[in-house]
Amino acid sequence: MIELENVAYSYGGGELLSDISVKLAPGSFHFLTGPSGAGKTTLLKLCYGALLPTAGVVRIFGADVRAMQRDDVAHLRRRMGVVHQDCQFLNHLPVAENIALPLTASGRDAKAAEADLDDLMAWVGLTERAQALPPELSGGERQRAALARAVIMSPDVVLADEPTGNVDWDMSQRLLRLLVELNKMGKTVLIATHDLSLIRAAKVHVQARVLRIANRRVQLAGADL
Amino acid sequence: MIELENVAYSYGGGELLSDISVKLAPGSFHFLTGPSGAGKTTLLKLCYGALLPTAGVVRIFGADVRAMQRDDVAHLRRRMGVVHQDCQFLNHLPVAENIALPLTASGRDAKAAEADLDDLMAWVGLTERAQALPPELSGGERQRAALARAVIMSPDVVLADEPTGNVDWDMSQRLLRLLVELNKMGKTVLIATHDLSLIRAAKVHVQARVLRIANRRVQLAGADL
Amino acid sequence: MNLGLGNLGALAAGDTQADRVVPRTGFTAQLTLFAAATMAFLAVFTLALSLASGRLAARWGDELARSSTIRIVAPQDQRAAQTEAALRLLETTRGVQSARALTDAEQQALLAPWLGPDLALDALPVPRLIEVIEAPDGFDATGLRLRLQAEVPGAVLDDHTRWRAPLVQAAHRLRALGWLSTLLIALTMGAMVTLAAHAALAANAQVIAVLRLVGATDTYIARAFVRRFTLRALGGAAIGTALGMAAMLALPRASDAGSVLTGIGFQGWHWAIPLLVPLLAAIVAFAATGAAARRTLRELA
Amino acid sequence: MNLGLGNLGALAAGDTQADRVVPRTGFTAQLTLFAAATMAFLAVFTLALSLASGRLAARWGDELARSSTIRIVAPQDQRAAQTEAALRLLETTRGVQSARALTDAEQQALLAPWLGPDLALDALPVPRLIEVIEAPDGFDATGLRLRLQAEVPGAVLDDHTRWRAPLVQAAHRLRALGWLSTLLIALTMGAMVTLAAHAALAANAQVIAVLRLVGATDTYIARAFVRRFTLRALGGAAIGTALGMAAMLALPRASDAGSVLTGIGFQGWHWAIPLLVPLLAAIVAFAATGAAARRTLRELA
Ligand SMILES: Nc1ncnc2c1ncn2[C@@H]1O[C@H](COP(=O)(O)OP(=O)(O)OP(=O)(O)O)[C@@H](O)[C@H]1O
Ligand SMILES: Nc1ncnc2c1ncn2[C@@H]1O[C@H](COP(=O)(O)OP(=O)(O)OP(=O)(O)O)[C@@H](O)[C@H]1O
Ligand SMILES: [Mg+2]
Ligand SMILES: [Mg+2]
Repeated sequence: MIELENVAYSYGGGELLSDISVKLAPGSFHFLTGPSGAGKTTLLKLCYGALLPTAGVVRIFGADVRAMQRDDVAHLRRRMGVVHQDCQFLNHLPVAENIALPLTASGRDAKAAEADLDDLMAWVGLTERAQALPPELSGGERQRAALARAVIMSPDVVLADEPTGNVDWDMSQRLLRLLVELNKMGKTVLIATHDLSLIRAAKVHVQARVLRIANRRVQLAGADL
Repeated sequence: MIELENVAYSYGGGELLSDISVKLAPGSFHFLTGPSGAGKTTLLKLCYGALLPTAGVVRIFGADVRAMQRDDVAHLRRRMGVVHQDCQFLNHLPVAENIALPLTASGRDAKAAEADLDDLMAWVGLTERAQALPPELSGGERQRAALARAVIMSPDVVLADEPTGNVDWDMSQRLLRLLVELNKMGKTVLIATHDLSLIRAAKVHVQARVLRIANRRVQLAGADL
Repeated sequence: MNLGLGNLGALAAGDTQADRVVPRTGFTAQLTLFAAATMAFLAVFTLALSLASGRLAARWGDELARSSTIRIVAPQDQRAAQTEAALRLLETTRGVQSARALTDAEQQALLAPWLGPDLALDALPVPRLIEVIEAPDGFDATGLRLRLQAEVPGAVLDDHTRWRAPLVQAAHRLRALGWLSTLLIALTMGAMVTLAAHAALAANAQVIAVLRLVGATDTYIARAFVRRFTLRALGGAAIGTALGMAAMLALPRASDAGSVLTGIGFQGWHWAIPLLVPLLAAIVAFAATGAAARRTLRELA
Repeated sequence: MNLGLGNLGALAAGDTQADRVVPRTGFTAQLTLFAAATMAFLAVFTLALSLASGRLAARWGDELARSSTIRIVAPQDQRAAQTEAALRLLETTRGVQSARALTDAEQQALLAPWLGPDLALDALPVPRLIEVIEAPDGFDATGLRLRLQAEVPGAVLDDHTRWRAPLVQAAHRLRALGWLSTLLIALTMGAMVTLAAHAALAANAQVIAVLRLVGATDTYIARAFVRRFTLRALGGAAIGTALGMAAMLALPRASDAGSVLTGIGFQGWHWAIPLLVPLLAAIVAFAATGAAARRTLRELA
């Protein structure tokens, strides 16, 4: 699905990430962890083509990101669900339309998927807030909406950056279950989080691998969690 | 310091908060918890005069918020440090200037406080990022900057909304210590969070009271934590 | 909020700190500059048009509109007597300021284009011409004509007013149109600056929220925006005025014949008038942005 | 990105979904509408000015500039002979299309304003007038004058061209100025719409980021903005054109005397020309916003 080969990245100063090789196989479930500022968000952005590596090769669905046109990237994004750390919405459209946005943007009929949309909104507990505008949501509600938007197209890959940073424990378990379900349907999942208890809880449901960024490298974290 | 008397609040639909009476005494340390969407952020906004209660009375430093002019609110804010859940900065100014903003906005000489600023930046681990613009920060770095900005004026009251949602455990302990130090200097502190382990950890250092929002009311949470 | 006109001076003095807290807002800034420059450029032209047509109206009005001619067409022997009679009659006519018979030399000069300069007028039955200067209120041409008909059979009143009045009126109308346009341009500039300021303020809702959060007063926030926009309008209008005046100088100079059309331009101290344009633009921008800021800050409260 | 002019039609057809994803951006929208309306209003006036001065130049050019007069001032007995001689000379002059002596009746009509209608021209030493019509290239006035001096001593060439040419030239210059202004106004509108579009796009960086995140192509995003701005410019220009034409109709009608100044207006099918203004505005806005969108999207990549 997504392959990083000897990838390095720098925002202009020193290298933030060096010589990183990661392969997200189809149907795999990964956590990405590491201290604040280590580069979790940066690595995720490399994985969905929002940043181009300063060295090495990133392949998404087999295609080298550096060879892509902007419209190619747009088409790839339709097969990926991304949850940003700072959730971004169209503030002038109600939550329900924001969640359905991937459908409209790719020219599909949002009406046809209405049943799915309703189910999903119910699962993340936003049914009552469906017609609210994003600025009228609470922090946790926004995060749930972002996750719902990421999975509405049932994409091949879900990349989620701190999807549970602002929700309480019960809700974080619900959101995790949603991602586990998708994984069981064969989708690839990568979750960046600093919350080790979330990772521990997930291990009960799913065979997850934990990647840890430290000192500009990615290591496979062991049983020390 | 801050008193809520039989306060109710509604955003237009049904009542979100009803008949709430809370008193934040000078030098007290409070946590505010409750499920996502319960009204933690709303209650905080009532405490610093960003929202006016639909019923009841809110008094800040003894003054009824409903009788205040907008410039009175501005002057009160200078005695309060607030951390928003979605940290807001001036994106065109470097982090250091953003943290010093309460000084400049109240007409004080930011130069005089430079030593304090440097200490504070070091404590929250932002010394190296001092000249970066806010959009160039990681999620956790932004949260730390927001907390630093809230305490730079060493305000009488600190109100922090999920100040540790995006940072790892070690960093959250550092941030907590900062607030505990302020409390020991006699400042009033209120932290809204869904993270119960943070509350448990705090109890080691400080006599904290835990308020819990459930069913539109605020209860004092007991030993069940 | 204390944003009276008296603060315009304090504004110019500046506050670098307050300046920094408002982002440059690139394109809105350029739009304001550009709109101010365009409007100032136009204002310079309409001002010039107004002043020029004012001059034209004054000239025509003074020199031409108030003079008429009476032609005494009579046999050679009766000409002198009839001329005398007409002049006496004119002396008692209300609205006639003065009247005099043209000399032979003057008449010769008038007729030269048609008859050549070598005519001996004495020998010809050429009519005698009387120049009549009206009093400011003018006289009753019909009444005069009737009286002349009765008392001086050979007199024909040739009333220039009939010819000139519409021209003078047109020049007056043109001047009024010019002033109206100048006013419209000022209003347009005000509207554009207001809209641009509103757009900038709306786009900076987050900046305003942050500043409020850290305890900045509305006066502080408003002043930062107002200062930015006033200076921009001043700068843009100065550029536009300079360009407008340069274009005015570059226009082909008024030849005598074409002065009606190409005489648009400033003369003498009138060149100082367009220099007021940037100042007025700054005042308009100051007032407009102040209102916009107050409104936006109230709405975002 | 596929945003050629051919898409202008597809654009009008619309896509309600794509429309919704771009926020209304209140003040920038109003600014665009307002700028387009103002510019269209001005365009209508300068168009009218250009057309009117074109008409004026044509009229003066055709009727007056190409005619001259020759005056034969000679003793009564030589007049006929000299007139004959002058006419023969003119027949062989390059650049003279035709020449003829005026009849007594015509001369009487010309002189009537000065001498009264009762003159017996035969009895007077009044010069004979010859009307000369120039060929399009005109003739060499100095050369003709020299030849006349040599062969027809009593002939005086009165060259109207000297009088009329500057007027015609001025009218031509005015027309050129009018067209230049129309062009400048179009450019100004383009610049304003571009800046407004840039401002809107910059203010909507987050909207663009969100749309990209969910897999919208740049064409889709650009089209939403371009459509919005093109329709706004079209609407604004239509309003401005309507107001401009209404104002034109409300202007005092051209009296004959003042037609130089107040004859600004449309005549006949020329009324259709200002209707092109909104269309042109839409095309300008379409091109300007397209360029702005492409640039912003590239920068935000
Ligand atoms: N656009 C940028 N320009 C310059 N530096 C950047 C930019 N974005 C991020 N950085 C820096 O790169 C480092 C890694 O950022 P990143 O967002 O990847 O961290 P993270 O692991 O996601 O941290 P967190 O857990 O706090 O979200 C940080 O120090 C950050 O300041
Ligand atoms: N401006 C608003 N208009 C309408 N409803 C709002 C507005 N702001 C918040 N709400 C609603 O009020 C409820 C409480 O919001 P609040 O932000 O106080 O919750 P919270 O306890 O902070 O939740 P979280 O832990 O998710 O941040 C939510 O359901 C939210 O959707
Ligand atoms: Mg991050
Ligand atoms: Mg909240």
